[in-house]
This record gives sequence, structure tokens and C-alpha cells, in this order.
Amino acid sequence: MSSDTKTAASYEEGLQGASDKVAEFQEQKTALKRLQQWLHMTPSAVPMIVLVAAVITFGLLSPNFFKAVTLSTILQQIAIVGILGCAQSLVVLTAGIDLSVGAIAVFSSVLMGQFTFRYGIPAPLAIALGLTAGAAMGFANGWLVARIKLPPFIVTLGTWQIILAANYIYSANETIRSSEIAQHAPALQFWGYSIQPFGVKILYAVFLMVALVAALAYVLRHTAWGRHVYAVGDDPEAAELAGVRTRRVLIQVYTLAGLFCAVAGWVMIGRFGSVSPSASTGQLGNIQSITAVVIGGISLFGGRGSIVGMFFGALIVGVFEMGLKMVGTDPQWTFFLIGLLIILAVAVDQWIRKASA
Amino acid sequence: MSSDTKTAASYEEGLQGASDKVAEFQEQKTALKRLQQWLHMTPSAVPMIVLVAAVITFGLLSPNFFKAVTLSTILQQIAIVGILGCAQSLVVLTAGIDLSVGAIAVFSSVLMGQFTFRYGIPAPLAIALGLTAGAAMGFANGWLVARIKLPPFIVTLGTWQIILAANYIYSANETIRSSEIAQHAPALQFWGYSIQPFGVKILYAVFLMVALVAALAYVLRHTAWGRHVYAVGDDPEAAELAGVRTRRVLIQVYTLAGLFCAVAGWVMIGRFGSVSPSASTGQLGNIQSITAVVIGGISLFGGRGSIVGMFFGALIVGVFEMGLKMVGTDPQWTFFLIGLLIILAVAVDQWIRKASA
Amino acid sequence: MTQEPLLKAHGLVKRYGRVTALDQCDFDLMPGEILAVIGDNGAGKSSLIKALSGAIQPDDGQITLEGRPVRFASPLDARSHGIECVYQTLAMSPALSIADNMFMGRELRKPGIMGKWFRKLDRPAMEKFAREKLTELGLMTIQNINQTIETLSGGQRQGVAVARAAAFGSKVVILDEPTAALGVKESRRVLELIRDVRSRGIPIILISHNMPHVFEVADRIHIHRLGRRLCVIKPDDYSMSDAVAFMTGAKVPEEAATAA
Amino acid sequence: MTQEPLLKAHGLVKRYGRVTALDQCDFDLMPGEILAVIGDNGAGKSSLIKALSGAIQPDDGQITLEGRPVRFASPLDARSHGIECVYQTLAMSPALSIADNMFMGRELRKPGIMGKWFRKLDRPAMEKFAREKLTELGLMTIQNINQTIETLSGGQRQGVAVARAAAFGSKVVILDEPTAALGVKESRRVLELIRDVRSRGIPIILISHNMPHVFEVADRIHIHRLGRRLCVIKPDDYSMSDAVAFMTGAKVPEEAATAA
Amino acid sequence: DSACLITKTDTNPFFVKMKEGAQAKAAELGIELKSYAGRIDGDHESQVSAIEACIADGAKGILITASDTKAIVDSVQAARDAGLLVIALDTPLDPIDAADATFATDNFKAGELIGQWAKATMGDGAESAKIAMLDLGISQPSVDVLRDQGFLQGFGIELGDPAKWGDETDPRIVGHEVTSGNEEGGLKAMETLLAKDPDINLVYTINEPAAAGAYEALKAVGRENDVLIVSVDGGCPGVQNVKEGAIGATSQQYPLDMAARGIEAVAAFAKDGTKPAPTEGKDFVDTGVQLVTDKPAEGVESIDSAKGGELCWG
Ligand SMILES: Nc1ncnc2c1ncn2[C@@H]1O[C@H](COP(=O)(O)OP(=O)(O)OP(=O)(O)O)[C@@H](O)[C@H]1O
Ligand SMILES: Nc1ncnc2c1ncn2[C@@H]1O[C@H](COP(=O)(O)OP(=O)(O)OP(=O)(O)O)[C@@H](O)[C@H]1O
Ligand SMILES: [Mg+2]
Ligand SMILES: [Mg+2]
Repeated sequence: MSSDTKTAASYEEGLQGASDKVAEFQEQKTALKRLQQWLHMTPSAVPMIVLVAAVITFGLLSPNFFKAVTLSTILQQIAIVGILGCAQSLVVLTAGIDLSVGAIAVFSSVLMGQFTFRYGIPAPLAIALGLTAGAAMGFANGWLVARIKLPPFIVTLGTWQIILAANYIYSANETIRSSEIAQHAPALQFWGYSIQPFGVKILYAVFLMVALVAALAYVLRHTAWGRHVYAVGDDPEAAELAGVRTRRVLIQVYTLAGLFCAVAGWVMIGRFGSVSPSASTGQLGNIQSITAVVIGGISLFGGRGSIVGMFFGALIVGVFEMGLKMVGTDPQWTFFLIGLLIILAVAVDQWIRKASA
Repeated sequence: MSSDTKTAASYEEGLQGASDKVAEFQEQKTALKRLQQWLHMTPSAVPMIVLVAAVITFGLLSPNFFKAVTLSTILQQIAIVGILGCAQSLVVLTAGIDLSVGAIAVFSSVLMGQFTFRYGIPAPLAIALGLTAGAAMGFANGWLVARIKLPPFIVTLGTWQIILAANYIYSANETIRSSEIAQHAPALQFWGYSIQPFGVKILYAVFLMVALVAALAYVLRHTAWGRHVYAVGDDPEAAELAGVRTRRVLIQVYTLAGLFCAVAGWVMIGRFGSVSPSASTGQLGNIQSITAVVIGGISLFGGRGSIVGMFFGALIVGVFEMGLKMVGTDPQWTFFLIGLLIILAVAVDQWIRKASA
Repeated sequence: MTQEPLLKAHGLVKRYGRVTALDQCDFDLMPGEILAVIGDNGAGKSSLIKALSGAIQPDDGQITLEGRPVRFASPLDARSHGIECVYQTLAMSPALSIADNMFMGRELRKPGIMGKWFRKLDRPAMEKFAREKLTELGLMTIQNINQTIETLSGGQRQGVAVARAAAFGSKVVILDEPTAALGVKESRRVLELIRDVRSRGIPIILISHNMPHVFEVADRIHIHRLGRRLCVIKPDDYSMSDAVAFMTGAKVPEEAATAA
Repeated sequence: MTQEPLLKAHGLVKRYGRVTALDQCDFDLMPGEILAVIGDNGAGKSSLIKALSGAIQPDDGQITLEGRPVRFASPLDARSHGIECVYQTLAMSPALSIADNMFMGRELRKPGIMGKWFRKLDRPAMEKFAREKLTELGLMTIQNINQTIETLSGGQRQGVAVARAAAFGSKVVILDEPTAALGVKESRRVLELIRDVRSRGIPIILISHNMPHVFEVADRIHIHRLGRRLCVIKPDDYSMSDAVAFMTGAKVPEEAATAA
Repeated sequence: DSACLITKTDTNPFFVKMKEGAQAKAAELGIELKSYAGRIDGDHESQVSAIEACIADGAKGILITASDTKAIVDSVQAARDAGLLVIALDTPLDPIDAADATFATDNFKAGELIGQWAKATMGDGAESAKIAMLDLGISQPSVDVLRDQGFLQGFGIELGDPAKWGDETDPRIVGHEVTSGNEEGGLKAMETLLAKDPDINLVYTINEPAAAGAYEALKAVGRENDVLIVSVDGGCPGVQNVKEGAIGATSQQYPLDMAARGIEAVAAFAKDGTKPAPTEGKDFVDTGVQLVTDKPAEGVESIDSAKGGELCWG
């Protein structure tokens, strides 16, 4: 009955002696092509180029720009956005978005301050509690996203409002003044201290930001967990089928993001001296960090991009803002030009990538 | 030489007389299951249910809530968000996002006002020019997204800033008074007029919003263009391969969105009487419209959802805000609760969908 | 050979970063024939037909259609020249219905005012047509014509894509592995459909890894290897074993075959 | 039959809205056998193996593994029981590299402090392993092991997925149409690989529309029709035509076969 | 009876305290108070919805600090038509008789006082001063413009369009930056202006939180002692900063007082329909503004920080 079983494969005789040769093609070797290829392989270099171009342009336009003070000021101005950007990058890599980053940062800083001054808790403990609270808020986001399967945008839109409102209600809009903190709880201002090599002031906060970026870059590239974050953002269903605990990864990502925001909150105290519930970061931190992330080349659809790119993105925005303000006069025009330059920066990025494809 | 050519198909003899029967399965007929199925087939019904529940709750909590006046006030309060929501829905359906909707609306209203009062252009012409300007701003967004292939988030983040700044600069922050407009250019206030059947005031703006929603719902469901919008949002590559002019559709969508925003700007003049460049819609219109869109069940990843859902989304937010105000909660508590309710509304939606899957 | 090729390509090159998918590739399609394209995985078959149908723009090389040089900027462009293609990735919108997908880009409008002025789609007509075409392919297991594509099984999706191309192609129909996910019955229907289309005078390019199918329906077989055309053979002149040997590099074809 | 089934399912039901994909379906897999599952498109084959591998949760029915009832909450769950599956959709992360995908969820860490404390991945080892496995499958046309999945041809992707399952499956390996997009040479390698795996004592479930392949390697053939098991046959007892006739409903199997 | 309080925002301590003052008074008089606020500075749309909610809710009166003094007029008229008493707090409407009464501080005057004080304190240095202007926001809400222009007028700088800041041509102005009226904004704006010109020696700030931020930036470059900071508001932390020398002078306003008097007026209106009468010689009830400084200057009336601390509002 099985007369036809073997015949079908008969034509496969042709396979005998099949070549296993791999195609070899001539490679392009001109310098330009090599540069293009390198850019293609190292996407985070693209924002770097935009950055360098921006720095040079502003240096030519404004004589004060190239002073070490200016550059160190830019670094300290982006410290907070940079740390929030780390949190945002993690979330965006999983194809999510976190609108609550700024709110978590501000509320955490308020909690640290109020714990110390309202309840008399020692500052280091208050800081620990504040960090825990930030992580808990992040966890809530993650739980809603991963377990209840709500869209991240809406979850964090909700928690943004909730946390910000809680922040005002809890603090009764009271600012804790810088001189009081310096006197009674200097630990809160730790990240505001600085070293001054060659007379250039560099805040501890700047070192912290750089360290966080480096650590995250390592984790994302060189550990299994980092790969899972990318996989979840790339195609969550495929990741799940391939054996990634997507929900756990998501919850971890949001919790870690919350923790980073709380760290940013602590840094805010150091940088601003005081603890203020109405800090603009609460309202604008999300947009600023998302801008850094997107200019840095991380895809809002998840799974693509690098944290180092985000760092350059934050720097680009910082340089543009400072440069424009130094060159220009009217804040309204500055605002206008920053809008233009955001678009331009990304357009240049896109153009370079296309050229190298 | 072709001895083996025909044998391969020999087993296909088995196909002779193959059945063409389609599987038939027993259908579930309990009332609950039917409801679930209906909900599943009619996703825009879900926000409607949330809405009805909210209305009933507030009706019980606040005796004044169920008055016709209150309900008509809610409708007029959401007119602008509803129209911006139409613009936002179109963009979100193509997997984009438009952060500039509010800015376009405010700037268009300012242009209409200034054209009339600064240059003495007759109001109807000034309105036409304002609408054209809005469409042009939308076109710029669309061009950057479709041609230069920049991410919509970053494009509209940039144009948001640009347009808002242009708005302040051009208008010199000057508000045009209601009484002046009423006297010299009543056409600008057209949508602020109302009819009063049974003593309940209903603004023309409300009718306009309903008409726009209905028209868009028709276009999206029943025309080829509407299907293309969905296809582009669903999978742009597939749509392109299947013969949709994705870039053209994108540009059209953003241009139309810009036009709708300009219409919203015109409606703003009617509703507030005056023309004010600092109207908060410029800052908050984007978040408000996105909230409506997302609560209404349109996926931010594109291709899924209906404009009618957005309408209910806007209504839900309007009812919550009004209800909480009437119950007398403190503003921060209102923000807090609205945040909570945004999450809850979407959670309920998700839960119903899951139950019926 | 006296006839001119209907669709012809010369020296196509396509690079993806460091990978060269098409390496000076030539191609000819005669009027009214079924041309099979076979080759190893990654040989560049899909890249070739993507270049022919406007889905990618080759870095170098010319394409001529009916003797006139053409450049397709997009699939729609190729389609307006009558070239219809089923891609390996199928090119369907997952959230839209079967009928929506079949008519994407060439929807039918209602007759009369509704269609002309309000541009209303003629859904019943589109659904009827879609159902007919699927029935021709024997895809009766699709229970509901309004199902979205994402709820179909892999084979069902492929069936829909094939039905679309066959129904609308006017000059050339290109099928990239149309039966890969199809069952025995459904594959048979596709082969019948291919013959049907040819009998309407329309030539077909068929990419397939299924040698029996290829040898059954093809008039000529284009053997692709390492990004270029190795040779073109007639199924009557060579056995399947030969073809397999050529495409895997086990044997080298004589000069004669290359010229065929 | 004296042996107990290794993996067994009874009365599985899965509904998608108004579509019933599995309708009281039964299933048995004996230790060390190659079991083929064949059926029309949309018959519910993929749904069946998704239920067996934890990718979907059936609405009703029981699954037993080695005599013990199990419930798989997720694919990872099934995998920790030694069940490895290649899905029809392949389940790969397009933007990640081949090695990353092959080791997803079971990455190798560097030895020593770097691995233990800094949890650093051992990329060289992973890449070496990945390259070996692909070479076993004859996927030499992959030019660069660090290519991302999205730049691979359809067949290359499938090869990577198959290599992954075969390399790691310890109790059951499930392959849903593993050769659908593969070339002649690559298909042959997969069949060899399947035999290899069996010779390691691991049973295999193979879904395929390719009758010659099925009849060549399968020990038993599960014929699926309209969401349920129609019968199980031995390839030696029936011809391909019979199998095709059963699965398409052209013939009805005798009682004996159903019990097999 | 119920009354509504509608403030510009409810994140600025100024308005928070205003609300507390109103609540205390309302509780005392047995009035139910519902409070609303815009979401950001300049948000008149939320204020319109709030007025509509008050009307729908049947309140007796509305106290409002208008975000846009012209744009809100129609809605206020609608409320008055519906029989509510509308009192403008802090900021007069435009025209001023659009409200039934106005209990306000003169923000222009507040700016003028610190301008005069700064000029007098700097003496001859005023001619070559380098001034940093830390304003509120780029939408230039009316308080922002009034305080800024008042300060410049008081300092003797020629104004361009008095309805707009930023169009002055005097070279003594290093630049205008916006701060959102908080410490963070003040700090960043100050850093930026310092980068632009490190020799700044006079800083105008929109409010005391912005001043505190500017002080931190100056401290960071070691210039906190040779730069003069002036501000407006007179909140308790601000007065404390005056005492400690961080802020040179601030114009103190009295939001608690305004709110309390507003509530009393609504209570009176609810009882017998009487409407409050304006201050003698003005078209509004002036709740006053005083300069708080510990370094009084010739020709500018002021109180010291101890007195200011007694009068401060939170
Ligand atoms: N978008 C892309 N980016 C980079 N490389 C690509 C891309 N698309 C294809 N390639 C590479 O080009 C080569 C040819 O791919 P192609 O898809 O044309 O092969 P194919 O002959 O169709 O193979 P199959 O039979 O497996 O479908 C492969 O090596 C593949 O990895
Ligand atoms: N997620 C889903 N939602 C709705 N219906 C579905 C879904 N997945 C599968 N189906 C339906 O269930 C039935 C069985 O699908 P399944 O994928 O199991 O078929 P199959 O036997 O694997 O077919 P093929 O050979 O084509 O892969 C089909 O009718 C399909 O349309
Ligand atoms: Mg291919
Ligand atoms: Mg299947």
C-alpha cells in the first residue's frame, strides 16, 4: 500500500555533493562608505555628531559659550533630565511610555524632605524611604501595565495626575528652605556638592548621571535581563513564546524606572537646595525626558536604541537651550528656535541613517 | 528524463470527492454571553457603559447634577476637546500622535482675530484664512512625518513649541475683547450662539461637534480613504505593498487634523467670546484630546478603534470633571480622582473585552 | 527564440549593508508563460521579485516591460502597470477584514449618488466577490468573511493573498511561495488557479521550494544561486535531481542551459 | 499497545469568539515516536499544539504529561517541563541577533566573577553554539551570525527557529510546519535533524502539509479535521492518497483506524 | 449658602494661602466654599468651566483671581446675569466694572516699590547696573507683565509697550528668562543669565520661590553677597529669606485678607443683597501692598522683616 512513499524524495538525489559555499561579495572600501557603515553599526554615534556640530556652531556664535563654566553649567542643568531619561529609556525600550517620571521625582523629593522635617526621621533613613516610595510608585505603574494589561500611556497619564495631586495635598504646597536643609539635614543636599578641578565646578550629580548611564548601558547590552527588555519591546508575543517572563520584566522595568525617578528627586534637592512641591519637573519632566530619549534615537515603538543615545539626546537639548539663550534675547524666540532645532536634530539623524543604509 | 515529474502528485488522488463542508459548532445562547458578544463586536459601546455608570453615580451624589442645564453645560464644555479629539483620533489611527493640536487651535483663533482687527479683513475671509493656516500647519506636520520620515511624536513636539511661540510673538500677548468682537465681527462668535429648546441652552458648537464626529465616523467606516487610514496605522509596510499611497494618506490625515484644529480655534472664539493667545488649550489641548482618544478605546499603536469611542471618551472626562466639581471636591482632589478614574475607566473597558474574548 | 520578453531585467544589484542580495542579476519573462524561480534559502529570490514589483529599488540595473524601460517607485506604481504580486510576508493589514484587504487600494463604490458624491463603499459587492474568489480556492473553512486577517490561520491568510493577486493581475502575476503554508487540497487549487491565470494569457512568476509543483506547472525554470541567475532550464530537458543539483551547487550546468 | 502515552490530551476545547478552533479534541504522543499531525488549513492543528505548549489556555479539557495532569500557564512553564516548540509565527524578536534569539530565556553567562556578580553574558560561547547549530542545518548562507532576525530571508528565519528547538528540547519537541519556507536542501536537513532528535530518545510532534515528508519520517499520523482528531494511522498501513482523502473528508476512516 | 473661589492655579503658595483664608472665613460664617483653579498660569478656560459649574450648582457668589482679565469677562457677565455676586480678587478685570467688586493689590505698584528701592539702594551704581529679569512664563500672564513693568518703571528704565515685557531696549537689562515661578525655574534661569553675563548685580524675580532659586545659583558661583535680589509676594518663607539676607526686598501682599473680605461680602450679599463699595478715590477695594526690607532706602516707605513676618501669609 505504501508504494508511493519513497518515490517523492527521489529528486533529492540531486543534493549529493551540494556545495556549502557561502556567497562572497566585494566589499566597499572607500573612506566615506566605511564611515557610513560605522554609523549604521553604531547608531548612538549619530546624536553625537549632531551634538558636536551644535557645540561648534554655538561656540562660533557666542564668545562666552566655549568657557568651561558654560559647559559645566550645561552638564549640571541636564543632570536631572539625564537621570529621568534613564528611567524613560528603560520604559520606552519595552514599547511603553512613562508620563509620570517627573511627578514621581518631585513627590519623592517632597517625601524625603517632609519625612525629615515633619516627622524628624534622620535624613539617610528618610532618603531610603523616599527611594522606596519612588520604586513603589513605579511598581504600581508596572503592575497596571503588566497585570491588568492597560496601555502604558493611559496608566502613567493617570498616575501622573494622581501622584502630582498627592504631592500637593500631602505637602500643603509648602517649600522647605535651602538654609534649613543645609543646617539640619545636609545629606539631602549630597548631590549638590561639587569638586572643582582646574577651577571648573562639577557637581556630584553629574558624576551620578554618567555612572547611571554607564551602568544601564552595560546591563542592557551585556546581561540576559537587558536582552529581555529589548525582546519585550520588540515583539511581546514572540518574547513570551520564546520563554521570556514578559510580565515580570515589565514590572521590574517600571519599578526600576520609579527608583531612578526617586534618585532624580534626591538629586533635585541637592541641585535646587530647597524642596519644592511645585518644581516644574513635575509638569515638564516627562516631555523633557521623552525628548531626550527620542532625539537620542530610541524608537517609541520599543526594542531599538541605546541608553547612550539618550544621554547625547539630553546633551543636545541642553546645549541648544543654553546656546540659544546665550545667542538670542527674547525667551519666546528661544522657545521657537528650540522647537525648530528639535526637529532639525532628528531630521539630520534620519538623513545620516538613510545615507548609510 | 522527466520520469519523476508526474509521480509526485500521485497521492493527490485522495482529493477526489473531498468534502467542502464547513465546520459547524454550537453557539452559546445565554443572555450574558450574548451581551459579551455584542460588546465584543461593538467596542465603542464599552465607553458608553462607563459613561452611563458615571452619570448615574454623580446624579446620586449631587442633586443638581441631573438638571438639563448641567448636562448641556457639560456638552458645551467638551465641544472643543471633542473637535480636537476628532483631529487627534485621525492621527492616532495612523499610529501617530499629534502634540500640536491645541497650539494650532489657539494660533488659528488668534490669526482669525488679528486678521480681522489688525488688518481689517472682513471676518468671513479672516476665518477662511485662519482655517487655511491651520490646515497648512497640519500639512507641515504631515510632510515632516511622511516625507522626511520623522517620528510623529518629535515632529509635533517641535511644531507645538514653534506654533505656540509664534502665537505669542505674533499676537504680542494681546487679548481681543468679547464686546469688540460682538460689535465688529460677530461671525467670529458664530459657534457661541445657541438655541434654547425647552429652556435648555445648546450651543451651535455642540451641534458642530456631533456633526463632525458623525461625518468622520462615516468616512472612516464607509469610504476607501477611511479604510486606508486604518491600513496605514495597522501595518504601514503591508499597506504600502498592498497599494496604499501611505505617504499621501499620512499627509492628508495631518492636514485634515490641522483643519479640524483650526475649526476648534474658531469654536473657541464663540465659546469664550474673546480671542486670547494664552488660552490653556495651547498647553493642555494635546493631553486632553489624547486622554479622550485613549479612554475611547483607540489604540495608540494605530489601526484600531472608532471615532465614536473618542466622543464617549471626551464625554466621560467631561462628566467626571463636572461631577466632581459639583460634589465640591478640592481641585487637587479632583485631579487625583480624575487620574484614578482614567485608569479605572480603561481597566473596566479592558475587563469587559477580556471577559468576552 | 523569436518572441521578445514581456518583462526583462538586466544587471540588477541590491545591497543591504554588508549583505549583497542581488549581484548583477538578469531575468526574462516571456509572454504567456509560467516561469518558476527556484533557489536555496537566502539566494535572493524574494529580493529579485521585490525589485520587479517596485517593493524595493535596486541599486543598479535596468528593468524593461514590453520593451520599454521602467522604474517602479512603489508597488502601486508596478500595479498600475498590471504587475500584481503576492509577497512572502503577504502584505495584509491584520486588523482589517478579508474583503477590506482584498480590495485595498481599489475599493468598489456604490453606484449612484452615494458612491459618486459620498464615496460610499459597496460592501455587499466586495464581500460577495471576496467570497467567490476564496471559494474558487477551496478556502471554505473560513467561517466568516468579515473575520479580521489576524484571526485566520497561517494557510488561510496565504489563500487570501493569492486570491487577491490572481483576481486582479492584468499583465504579470508574481507569487512568492504561494503554497508554503497551504494544505494539500488548497495547494492543488492554487496550482489550478495558476493554470487558469495563464490560460487568460497572463504570464506568471512562481517562486517555490516544492519541486514536484514546479516541474508540474512551469514552462521554464529560472535557477537562482548566490544572488544571480545561474541558468534557465526547461522542465522537459532536465530531471528534478538535476535542478536540485544546479541550485545547490552540486553540479554546474552546461553553457547551453544558461542560454535557454 | 502496552506503553503509556508520554503526552496526552483529552477533550480540549478552544473558542475564539464565534469560531471554535478545538472541539473536544483528543491527542496522544508515545515515548520516542515521531507523530505527524496533518489536516486542512484552519483545521485547528496550530491551536492544538499551542494548547499543548502553554501558548494558549484551552477552555476545557485535560493534558497529562507522563501520567501526571498538568496545566501550562505559559510557554515558559511548558518549557520548564521539557517541551520545546517551534511556532508557525516563529516567535523571534526581529531587532535582536540570531544568537540572542536562540538563547532567549536561557542565556549563558561568563564563568567567574563577571558572570556571577556582574551577570555578564558569554557572547563568544553563545555565538559559537549558534553557528554550530545552524551549520548542522546547512544554513551556511547566513553571512553573519550577528545579523538581526529581521534581515534574514523567510527560510533562514525558520531555520533558526528549528535549530533552537532541536538544540534545547529535552522531553518533547514540537514543530509547526518547520519546512514550510525551506528549500530542498534545508528541508532535507530538518528531516535528518528530526531523526537525530528521535534517536536521542525524544519524541517529536511534526505538523506538515508535505505528505512525502510526513510519510517518510512519521511513526504515526494524527489526522485532524474540523477541530478534532479524526483518526490516527500508521504510514505503513495506508497510502498518502488515503491520508489525503481522510483529512479532506473525501473518505471516512474505518473504526479500526480511529482506535490506532 | 455656598460660594466659589476660583484661583489661577492651586500650586502657587499664594493661592493656596488665599484658599485657606477663604475657607477659615467661610467656616466661621457658615458658608459652604467650593474652590477651583486653573491647571497652569494663564489658564482661563478652566476658569470658564469653573464659573459654569458654580452657576449650575446654584452658588451665591464667586471670588475669582482671573487668569486672563479680558477673556473671562463674558463668563463673569453670564454669572452675574444668573444672579451671582462676582468679586475679582487680586487681579482687576478689564474693564474693572465687569465684576461687582474688586479686592485687589496693585501688582504694578508692587513692582514699582521694589524698583524704586533697588534704584535707591544702588545709588550711582544704578546707572551701570546689570539686571537679570526672572519672569513667569512665555505666555506673559497679566501679573507677570504688571510686576515686571512696574519694577522697570520704578527703577527708571524706559518701557516699550507696557502691556508686554521683553521689548525694552535699555542695555542695562542682560536678559529676560522665564521661571514658572518656582525654585527650579529660578535656578535655571539665573544660571543661564549668568553664563550670558557673569557680572549681573541686580535680579528682579516674579516671586519669592524664583528668588530662592536665583539665590542658589548665585551662591554656587560665590556671588550671593554682591548681587541684589528683589521680589514680590511677602509669603513667610520669602520674608524669612529677607531676614537672612537672601532677598534684598520684597513687596508684600495680603491674600488672606483679600479672601476673607471677599467671603464676608458674599455672605452679606446672600443675606440682603448689599454689594461692597470700593475704596475711597479708587475703583476697587485696595487691600494694600508694603515693601519689606531690613535695609530701608531713602524715599521708599517700608517695613522691616520682623513686621513683615507678623503680617506674612504662610
Ligand atoms: N532588509 C534586509 N536587510 C538586510 N539583509 C537582507 C534584507 N532582506 C534580505 N536580506 C538578505 O538578502 C539575502 C537574500 O534574501 P531573500 O529574501 O531575497 O532570499 P530568498 O531567496 O527569498 O530566500 P527564501 O527562500 O528563504 O525566501 C539574504 O541573505 C538575506 O539575509
Ligand atoms: N486568535 C484567533 N482569533 C480568532 N480565531 C482564530 C484565532 N486563531 C485561530 N483562529 C481560528 O481557529 C481556526 C483554527 O486555526 P489554526 O491556526 O489552529 O489552524 P491550523 O490547522 O493550524 O491551520 P494552518 O494549517 O493553516 O496553519 C481557524 O478557523 C482560525 O481562523
Ligand atoms: Mg524569499
Ligand atoms: Mg497552523
